[in-house]
Amino acid sequence: MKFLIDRIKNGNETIKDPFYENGYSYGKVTVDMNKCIGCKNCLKQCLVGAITFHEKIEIANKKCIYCRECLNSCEAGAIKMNNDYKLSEIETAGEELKNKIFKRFNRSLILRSVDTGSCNACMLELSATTNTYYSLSRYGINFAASPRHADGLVITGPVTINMKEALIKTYYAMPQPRIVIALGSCAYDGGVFKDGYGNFKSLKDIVPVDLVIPGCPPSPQAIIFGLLKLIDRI
Amino acid sequence: MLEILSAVILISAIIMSSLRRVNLLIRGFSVQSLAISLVCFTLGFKTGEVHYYIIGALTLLVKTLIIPIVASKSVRELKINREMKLIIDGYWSSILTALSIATTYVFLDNFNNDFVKAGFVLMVLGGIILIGRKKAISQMIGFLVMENGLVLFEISMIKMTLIIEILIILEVLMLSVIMGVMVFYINKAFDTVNTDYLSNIKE
Amino acid sequence: MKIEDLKKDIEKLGFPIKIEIKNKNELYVDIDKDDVKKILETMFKKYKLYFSGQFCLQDKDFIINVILTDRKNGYLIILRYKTENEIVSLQGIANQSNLFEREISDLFGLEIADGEDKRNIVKHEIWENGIHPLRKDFLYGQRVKDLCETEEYKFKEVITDGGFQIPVGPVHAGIIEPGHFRFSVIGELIENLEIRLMYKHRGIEKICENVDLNKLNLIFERVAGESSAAYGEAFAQLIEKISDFKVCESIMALRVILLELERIYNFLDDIAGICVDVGFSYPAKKFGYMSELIHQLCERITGSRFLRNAIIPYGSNIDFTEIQREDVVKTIDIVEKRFNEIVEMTLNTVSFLDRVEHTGIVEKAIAKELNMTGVVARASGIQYDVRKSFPYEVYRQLKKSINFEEIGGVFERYNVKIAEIRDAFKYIKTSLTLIKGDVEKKKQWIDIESGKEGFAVVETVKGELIVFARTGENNKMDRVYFKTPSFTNWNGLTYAVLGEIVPDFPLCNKSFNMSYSENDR
Amino acid sequence: MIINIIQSMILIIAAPLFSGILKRIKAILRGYEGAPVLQPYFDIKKLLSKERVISKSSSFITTVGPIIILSAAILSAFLTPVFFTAGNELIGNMFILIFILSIIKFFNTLIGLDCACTFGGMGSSREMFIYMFAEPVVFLILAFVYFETKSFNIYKIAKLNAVRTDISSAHIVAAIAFLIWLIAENARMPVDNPETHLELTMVHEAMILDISGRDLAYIELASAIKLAIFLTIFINIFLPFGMAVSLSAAALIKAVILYLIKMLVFLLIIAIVEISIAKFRLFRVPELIAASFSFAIAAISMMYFS
Repeated sequence: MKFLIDRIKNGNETIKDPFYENGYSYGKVTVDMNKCIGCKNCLKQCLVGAITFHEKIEIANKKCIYCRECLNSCEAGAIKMNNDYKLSEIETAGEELKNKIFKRFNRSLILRSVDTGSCNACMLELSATTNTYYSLSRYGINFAASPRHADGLVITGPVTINMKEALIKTYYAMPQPRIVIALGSCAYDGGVFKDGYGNFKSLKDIVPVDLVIPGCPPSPQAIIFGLLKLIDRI
Repeated sequence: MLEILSAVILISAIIMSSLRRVNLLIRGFSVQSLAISLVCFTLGFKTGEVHYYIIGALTLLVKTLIIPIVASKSVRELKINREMKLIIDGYWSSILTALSIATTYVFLDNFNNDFVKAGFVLMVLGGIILIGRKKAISQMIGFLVMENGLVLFEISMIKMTLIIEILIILEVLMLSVIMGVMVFYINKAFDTVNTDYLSNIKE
Repeated sequence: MKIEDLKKDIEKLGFPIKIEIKNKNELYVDIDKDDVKKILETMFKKYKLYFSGQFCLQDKDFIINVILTDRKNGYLIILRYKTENEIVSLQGIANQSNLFEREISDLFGLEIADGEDKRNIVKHEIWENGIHPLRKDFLYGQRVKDLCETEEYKFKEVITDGGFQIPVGPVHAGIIEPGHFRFSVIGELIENLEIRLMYKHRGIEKICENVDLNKLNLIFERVAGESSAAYGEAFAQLIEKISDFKVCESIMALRVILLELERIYNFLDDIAGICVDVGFSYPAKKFGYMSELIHQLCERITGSRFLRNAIIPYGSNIDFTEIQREDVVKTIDIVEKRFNEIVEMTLNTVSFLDRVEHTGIVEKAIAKELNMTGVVARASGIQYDVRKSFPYEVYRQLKKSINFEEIGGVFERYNVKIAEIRDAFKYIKTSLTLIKGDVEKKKQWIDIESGKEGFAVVETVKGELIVFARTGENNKMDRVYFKTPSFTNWNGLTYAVLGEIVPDFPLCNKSFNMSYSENDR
Repeated sequence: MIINIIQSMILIIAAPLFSGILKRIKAILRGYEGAPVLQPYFDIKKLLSKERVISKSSSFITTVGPIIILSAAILSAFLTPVFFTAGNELIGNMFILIFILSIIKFFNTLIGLDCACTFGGMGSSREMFIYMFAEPVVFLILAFVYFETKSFNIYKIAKLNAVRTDISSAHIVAAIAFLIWLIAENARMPVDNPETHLELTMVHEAMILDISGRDLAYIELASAIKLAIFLTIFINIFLPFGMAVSLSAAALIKAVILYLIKMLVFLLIIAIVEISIAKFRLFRVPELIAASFSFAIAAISMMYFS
């Protein structure tokens, strides 16, 4: 009975709005071209090659690992990072989108997580979304024990050669319509492990990707935002 | 009310007969004694006899509070959490319990009083607990369950004098105190024996 | 014994060609290939050394290094021998050496001379044959090609009457990393368990060889996400050791705070996992919530929920002022109070104790034989903690005793993890008093000449991490080797589940909670 | 007759709601905002619109099994009084009811074996292991009910017990025995953890790991109905006070309200039990059922020899 007393004493732990302004979170990296002096230090400093220079500095959010090294290296202070973690984008093209109709999963989405070679930070963040603070289940999103029960696959990490077969099998074990969610920059294009000999270049070569949630690792807030965007609840 | 209480007494006894954990056993015993003391109070309220109240109060004090507290303290001191191996394991003792309950009720078919039968059942189940365990402390609990059966037996069956009842209660209290002291003594004795010394002897 | 005396002592044995002391506590002993077994046996007998790992370097020839640790004095002794195409198998002398040998054999293409177990470990069936990616002639950026047709991996066959095999994985239910488990069971009883890992092999050691030292800490942190700070610390320690640099005490204390914060959230997750696996959901949810609070604290002080890019060589990459200090104290107090309440609740719940007590026992002798380290070893009675044996940062002042338990079951691991969390609270509070004034963010350029080598030893949440590095040209590493704690600890699980029933496997697994990522690398 | 059909329809329609409420209560007790109470309906609706994936090794059992399971569940719902009983003996023999309910179990285990995946087989064997021990308890409880009311018809039992004013101690002991059996039969804690994601520890969930789409929806719906029916039977046999025995509007409204309250109380009890204890070891489950067995024996002897 002690837990009932504990429950009454401590109350509800779930946060009402998971998309609160988190002032400490990492977020979108932007460049102020007026301030830029064109030293290209940031290009050298970037580990994953997310920064490109074609007349103008451009930063690819999906590739970025949000390490803040470019901010340090920029002498002119042109590179800024804000706290906007809402970076997820739906990848599927228009026609396919219509066929899949994510709205069907509006109130009920069962996911299956497959780790194909991440550093397991993404896994921890994914399981953190189900804790009492974020309580992902209140949106009808749950994780299933079997691919047969699942509507979507959450893939974390670059696809290693050893995991390729298992990934493909899991993908085809899901009933149609199926969704693929790439979690983290590693799942999108390899991230820091891009040049490793043991993994494939891109997840897109193996299975079609519907949603990319950038970050390294994406915070639970970002994950929830991405998932809710996918099922059209925002 | 009495029906519910006798159900609680029986249920606790049946559950206790298959428990492995000593502190759960103690808790079960405490619940059982509480139910018995409530039975005494109810009977006292119905009949208006004072000695029901006295037995009730004594049971409440000694069996619901003092003995469980002493017993759980010695359990904590001794770090006995559970019986690793029961002489009669949980599964079989449940079956044995069921059979003995059935037999008891068949034999006592003539008595038209629920508590006589319940009391007898408690005695039998106490016996099962007593013979089924190895740890001294759970054997003690088994013995106390038998005592509880006796109390139930007497309040509904024989009009014993108050003195005898008090003596019974005192006896039980003595028993538990002795057990407690003995248990602590063993514990202290073990503290002083060095295991390295033992292994030296072996070599 | 001083390291100089040890050096003289070993010289007297007569085998070695050359002995060198580097970085104060590392003894490099060059020997001949034929003497390896002999000298290893004498050294085990004479100096109470522990076999910790084995790795390969490539110059012109291949150089095999055997890492031995002296846990009492905190020395590392490295036996080195040159070879062209084969490894002298230490199977039978040094326990668990088959893992290291098989790894070297797969990645460098050397043959195991006379060992029993020669199966592939890293190279799965899908790999093209004849590819040895860690060799220098396998260029960076090249990838291992996958085959379409594959042959089967040979699992050990345990055939008895009425027995059958249950294959599980590599993709598991729930949010878990990939690995393959093969149970040989009779009814529900587990007769044998074989674990197959390396599904996540990405080739991090090769990547590390090709990244500039100034960015390398980012890769190190991503070897294992849950021990990011410990890996960052390993990198910082390595660079500072090689370039003989000592940071001030405030930064050292700050690093300890970050390392211990990481320990707290990991162990909270672990014990939450143990509760989930026995279906005891109330405490599980509460431990999960506390872990979330610590994650948020980490985010507030370092900007990353996993303390990434905070510990860097020569300094600190974060500001630590009065605001952060108060924040840490406040959050730690809240969590500590709540934590004690919930732990008390679990220890008083009989059905929970019934499940965890006397389950998944790894006996001390087996733990010793398997070279287990970290929490799982301490639960089995091995009194070894890197923070005590090889004290780094301010642990020399903090770590006075080692938490350990005797029996080595799930309950003991649960208890050791709780004790570690309580210690972590204590260390954080003490470390806070050691920080004098504010720590300012300061990043210094790393530039190290080639040919230097050194080891870093860190206690991660899983156990003893040994990192070897040798610098090369262009401010890059020539070779980085990780001896991760999970690599040797994984096999403890095999012994823990023997004689248990299949439904208890997840519980044993969770109480170990080894990292697949750092094992596979 | 019409009222019987209506009440059974209501039971079938409300069954997923009850499991939704149970989940929600558990979430609230653990201090977070869980899935909405209507979540099972959303899940079923979505599953109905999904494709089926059937593995190559499956036979016709996997195709027809889910439909049989669902129809057995619905059929048994029509044999149970919910909040009204007139005591007619046309339908509602307890044995028929129990056997129709065990058809659900039978086909579930067959489906588990049929997919030729190890987990399904393991789940089936564990389910039968528990079921084997639980079976004697049911018959003992039925025997007790017969001794108490001299009837095997649930409508009659409910009617007789609804007007009864006193309860004997045997009645309470038998109720406890039934409750333990109910928990074992519906794969709730501490016998099986319905929330687990670990295929190696599952009992009930392991059997349906290979089912997808429509079939899964049928099975989920069937198990929700099964839980609701079991609770309803429990309420009707052991706690039927306030049940409507005549067709007056006032009695019916009172009966419905009381039924809902009783249901919620039992859902709360189940939720508290599930949260406050850990799951038993698989081989300790027989001990729990043995305790239930001795409760049943005790109840019968108390009833018969008093």
